[in-house]
Amino acid sequence: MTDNSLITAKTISYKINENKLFHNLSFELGEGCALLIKGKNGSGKSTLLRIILGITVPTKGNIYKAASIQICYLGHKNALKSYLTMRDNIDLMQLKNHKELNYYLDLLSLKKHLDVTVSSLSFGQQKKLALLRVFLNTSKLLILDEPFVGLDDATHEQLTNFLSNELIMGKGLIFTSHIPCEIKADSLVLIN
Amino acid sequence: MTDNSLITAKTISYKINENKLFHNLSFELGEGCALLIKGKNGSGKSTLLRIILGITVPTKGNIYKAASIQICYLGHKNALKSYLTMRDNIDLMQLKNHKELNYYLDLLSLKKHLDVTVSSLSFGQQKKLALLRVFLNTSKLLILDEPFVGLDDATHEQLTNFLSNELIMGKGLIFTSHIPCEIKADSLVLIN
Amino acid sequence: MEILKVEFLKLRKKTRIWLGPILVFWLIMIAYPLTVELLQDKLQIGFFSVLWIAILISMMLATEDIFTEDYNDGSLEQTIIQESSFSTNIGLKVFIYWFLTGIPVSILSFIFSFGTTQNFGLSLSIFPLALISSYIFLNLFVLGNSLSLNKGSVLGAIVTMPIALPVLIVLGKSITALQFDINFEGFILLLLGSLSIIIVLVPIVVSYIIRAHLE
Amino acid sequence: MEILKVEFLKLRKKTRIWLGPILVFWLIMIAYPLTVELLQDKLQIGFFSVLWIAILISMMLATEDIFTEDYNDGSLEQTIIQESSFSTNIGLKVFIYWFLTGIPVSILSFIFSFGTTQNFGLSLSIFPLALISSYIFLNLFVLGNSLSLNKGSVLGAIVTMPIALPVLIVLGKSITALQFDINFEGFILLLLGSLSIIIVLVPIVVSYIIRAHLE
Amino acid sequence: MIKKFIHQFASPKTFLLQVDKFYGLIFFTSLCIYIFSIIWGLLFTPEDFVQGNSFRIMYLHVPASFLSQSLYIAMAVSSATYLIWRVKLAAYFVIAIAPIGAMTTFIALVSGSIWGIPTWGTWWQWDARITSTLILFIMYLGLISLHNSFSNYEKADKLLSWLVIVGAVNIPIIKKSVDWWTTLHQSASITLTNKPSIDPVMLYPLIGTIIGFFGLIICLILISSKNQIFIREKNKSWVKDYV
Ligand code: HEM
Ligand SMILES: Nc1ncnc2c1ncn2[C@@H]1O[C@H](COP(=O)(O)OP(=O)(O)OP(=O)(O)O)[C@@H](O)[C@H]1O
Ligand SMILES: Nc1ncnc2c1ncn2[C@@H]1O[C@H](COP(=O)(O)OP(=O)(O)OP(=O)(O)O)[C@@H](O)[C@H]1O
Ligand SMILES: [Mg+2]
Ligand SMILES: [Mg+2]
Repeated sequence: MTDNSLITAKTISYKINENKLFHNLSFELGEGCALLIKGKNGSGKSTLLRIILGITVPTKGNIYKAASIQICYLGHKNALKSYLTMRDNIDLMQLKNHKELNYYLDLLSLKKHLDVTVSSLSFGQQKKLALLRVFLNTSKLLILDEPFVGLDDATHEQLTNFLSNELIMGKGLIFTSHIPCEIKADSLVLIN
Repeated sequence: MTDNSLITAKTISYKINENKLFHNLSFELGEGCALLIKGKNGSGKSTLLRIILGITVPTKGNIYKAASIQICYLGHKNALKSYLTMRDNIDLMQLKNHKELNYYLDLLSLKKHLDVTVSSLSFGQQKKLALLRVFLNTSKLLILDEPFVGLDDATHEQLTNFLSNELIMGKGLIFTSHIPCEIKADSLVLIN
Repeated sequence: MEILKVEFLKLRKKTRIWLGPILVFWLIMIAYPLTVELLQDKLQIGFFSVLWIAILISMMLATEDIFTEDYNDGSLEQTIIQESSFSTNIGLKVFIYWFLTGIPVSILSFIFSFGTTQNFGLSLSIFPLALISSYIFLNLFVLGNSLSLNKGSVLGAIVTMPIALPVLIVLGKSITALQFDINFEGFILLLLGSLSIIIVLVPIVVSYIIRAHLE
Repeated sequence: MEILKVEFLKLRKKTRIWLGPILVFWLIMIAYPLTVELLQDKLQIGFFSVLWIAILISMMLATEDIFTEDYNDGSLEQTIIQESSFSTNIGLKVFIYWFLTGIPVSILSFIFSFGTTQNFGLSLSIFPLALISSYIFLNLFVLGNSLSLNKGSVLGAIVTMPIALPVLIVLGKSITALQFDINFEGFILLLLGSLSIIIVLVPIVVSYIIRAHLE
Repeated sequence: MIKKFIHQFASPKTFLLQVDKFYGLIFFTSLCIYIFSIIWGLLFTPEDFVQGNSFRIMYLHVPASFLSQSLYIAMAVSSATYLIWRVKLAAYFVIAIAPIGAMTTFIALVSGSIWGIPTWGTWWQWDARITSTLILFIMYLGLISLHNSFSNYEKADKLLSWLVIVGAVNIPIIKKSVDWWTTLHQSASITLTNKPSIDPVMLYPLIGTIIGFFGLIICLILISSKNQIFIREKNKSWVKDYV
């Protein structure tokens, strides 16, 4: 465990009903580093992320996190309230008073739809709204589960640029993606 | 309208709350042809597909379908019951007795998970299960809304091959995708 | 009849949908004597009122999710794009729900009536009343739920209640008719008549409403 | 106290969560006089029984979705990964639900009691009883719901019923106590005592149950 | 043919321009009639020898009760027009009327209750007309909450219209059953149905208040419909010009 390590995993294994998902995984993530977790569908990428987050408990092994580290997480599910408007969801995510909110609403061209209920938004618009959580994050570590799903090319590029920038600023990033992207990252391949 | 046309759209327009989504679109799809609908997030691709299906009524214009044509549709939502196992869902989709079921379950490596409830499956596995509807379809026309989302590379390729093959067999295909794919298709770009 | 098979499969797996309302009905009927300090013979005074309310509530709970789930997961769209008659499907679906909740609840109504009144003839007459009224309530709540589809059961309840209250009044009336033995058949016929209209109209109206929702 | 703001915002927008149960309570209380053929003065015989059942049912409806929605859309995960105490959050959430449904329902209980019995003193005593019992019921149903979270099972109802019935019995007894003016305070204290234990334990137990669900 | 005709004359644009011509006229006449009759009624009619002065609440109660049902019928007609001929203006009317209908029904209930305290000695009675007014009030609430829960206006309009029509079918049923329930009610000692014929001295101002109230409510509906047009068609160029 080096000094600027954000997160360290030591020989973690995970089994479901005696089926091994992965075995004796170890890795370390330092500031400014990105880790891309790869693997086939069902190989356990999302499960690994949830273990890192501390939601799921590994069958064996341990996760060490830097003291009082804040994590920004976006999973397969958007954590949006589909019956509320975009504006209310932003309020719920407590991003209403964020000073860069306006900038990103413009960038993602969401501004026009602020008063549309989330369930009426297009798939990609919902994803973009969920990504506001990432764009406006104040955490040291980002954990993103397939953040590029459903985004059009322009938004894809914006997200890539943003994440690359965050890395330069010394944040940590762990993510999965089946879509190729240009973020410079180590990869960890799960084989099952 | 030519003889082997499966579907013909004549100057269709669609407005929501007085906002134009698209205006005076016309196209025709013949047997063995594919149409890729492109556009930014929220440009109205899914809406157009739903208009073609007859779920949404266009503000103006008409859709003509070949007489008694069967359509196989897969939207952003998987139409799966998350509290049932994969086996029960296959039963619900009425594919249990399909003679090629076993072949595709193997191909998509779903067989091992037949008795897992859908909510425990990985994102990609759920999508693959939903795609069984497409792989085992008996319709003349396929309408797919971003079918490649969340699939790993192997599955992506299998789906591309399958669809190309269906085209050779004379079926029609209308689909959307933000992920590049190798299916030979005309494209229709929605600008808003 | 594909729909019958499909719905039965879903309901077999999701027992809460039909077992839940039956349990709640049971809970209310048990709660009634527990919360009043009355001698056995006075117990029947409020009994039928509680019975009708219990049937109403259990049917409300039974229909709560009848379309919401299919709407949210995209299954409704799949149903709609298949050519087969959508309104017939809805009618059959309501029937299945009635079969799995209305009939057990009616049998329980008979049992509880007999337990409370010790009057076999009276209790036996409760059975058809419960059967018919539960079917009517189911249809009404289905209508309410289709309107409020993904907006939650409560909206459905507000929308339905004005239609349900008259049925409750008739039910209350028929108990008096039963007890004084005047024109009870008239009430049964009235309810049956309403039911036969409702059974035909509700699925049609609901199919239009759902189509409008999906648009 | 972030949670208070967030929950209030959600509830302000999704009025049906709290307005619905209140309306259903109201409708049950309206349905009662409509289904009985009683003179005004006999109306009170079954009245309190219906009142307690109505409170029970409305609290049940209020909690129905208390965690399911957050579980399904992924918000629960977001809550859990923030360090702040999860069980306190749950306790506060239950409190807010009680504030928005329990209190109005208690006020309505007072009004309906007064309308029916025309007895101001009696109706005034109903108010604290309704307040306490609604809070107890809320907690019980929250426990039940956390158990059956996404399981589509009746587990929640079955688990909650055995605990809810004794509360109903105590409520029934306290009405008698009130009417004969014997030891009414004793019952209030008993209920308050149970409530104070439940208020502490339920959030802790529920937080463990939910964590286990998410794993 | 009919369709074309209706569409031409029921376009929001025509409506908006016509309303402004008649609006002021309707408003001032009804306001005058109302104020005149209410002053007449309140100050210049003799005390009722049974009810004392409390009967004067009638000048609020009776017009409100009367309108609560008329407005529902108006909504039902508009709804049918919308569903059959797809006249957008009709849909605007429906949602413009709903809250006003709820308001008048509420006024009827509250003023009736207040009136009941001195006359019946109770503020509530499970009387036929009262019960059905209460049910009507619930229906209005249902309509409003249904419409509020959609952000897509076209969808909301369509569903609302369906509900209004289903409700309209239901209104006579409610009336029938409720009437029937109370007529069989052994204790129906007080009803609104068998009124002693009213003294002409009170009747004329009453008719005046009804007409005046009616006119004022129509003005409210016009304003509220205009408002709907602004909300719905705010992107149309002629609306921008108008504003
Ligand atoms: C559709 C509903 C209603 C209509 C059409 C209606 C109509 C009327 C009319 C025309 C009168 C005047 C009769 C007269 O001058 O003798 C009246 C009297 C009265 N109404 Fe209503 N009313 C309605 C609902 C209500 C409600 C909901 C309440 C109470 C909550 C109420 C309470 C009263 C009272 C206390 C009187 C005076 C009773 C009396 O003179 O004996 N009314 N109503
Ligand atoms: N209760 C269970 N019983 C059996 N297997 C289970 C159970 N719950 C989860 N699994 C399996 O665990 C794996 C979970 O994988 P996970 O969601 O982490 O995959 P993933 O790598 O994120 O895949 P994707 O790329 O599709 O998102 C799946 O293979 C799933 O079938
Ligand atoms: N009620 C509404 N009010 C306002 N706008 C709405 C409403 N319902 C839908 N829309 C808009 O209509 C568009 C719907 O687009 P659609 O879902 O067809 O997009 P899409 O091209 O499929 O996008 P994606 O690539 O993200 O899937 C969105 O821009 C959405 O904001
Ligand atoms: Mg995953
Ligand atoms: Mg789309």
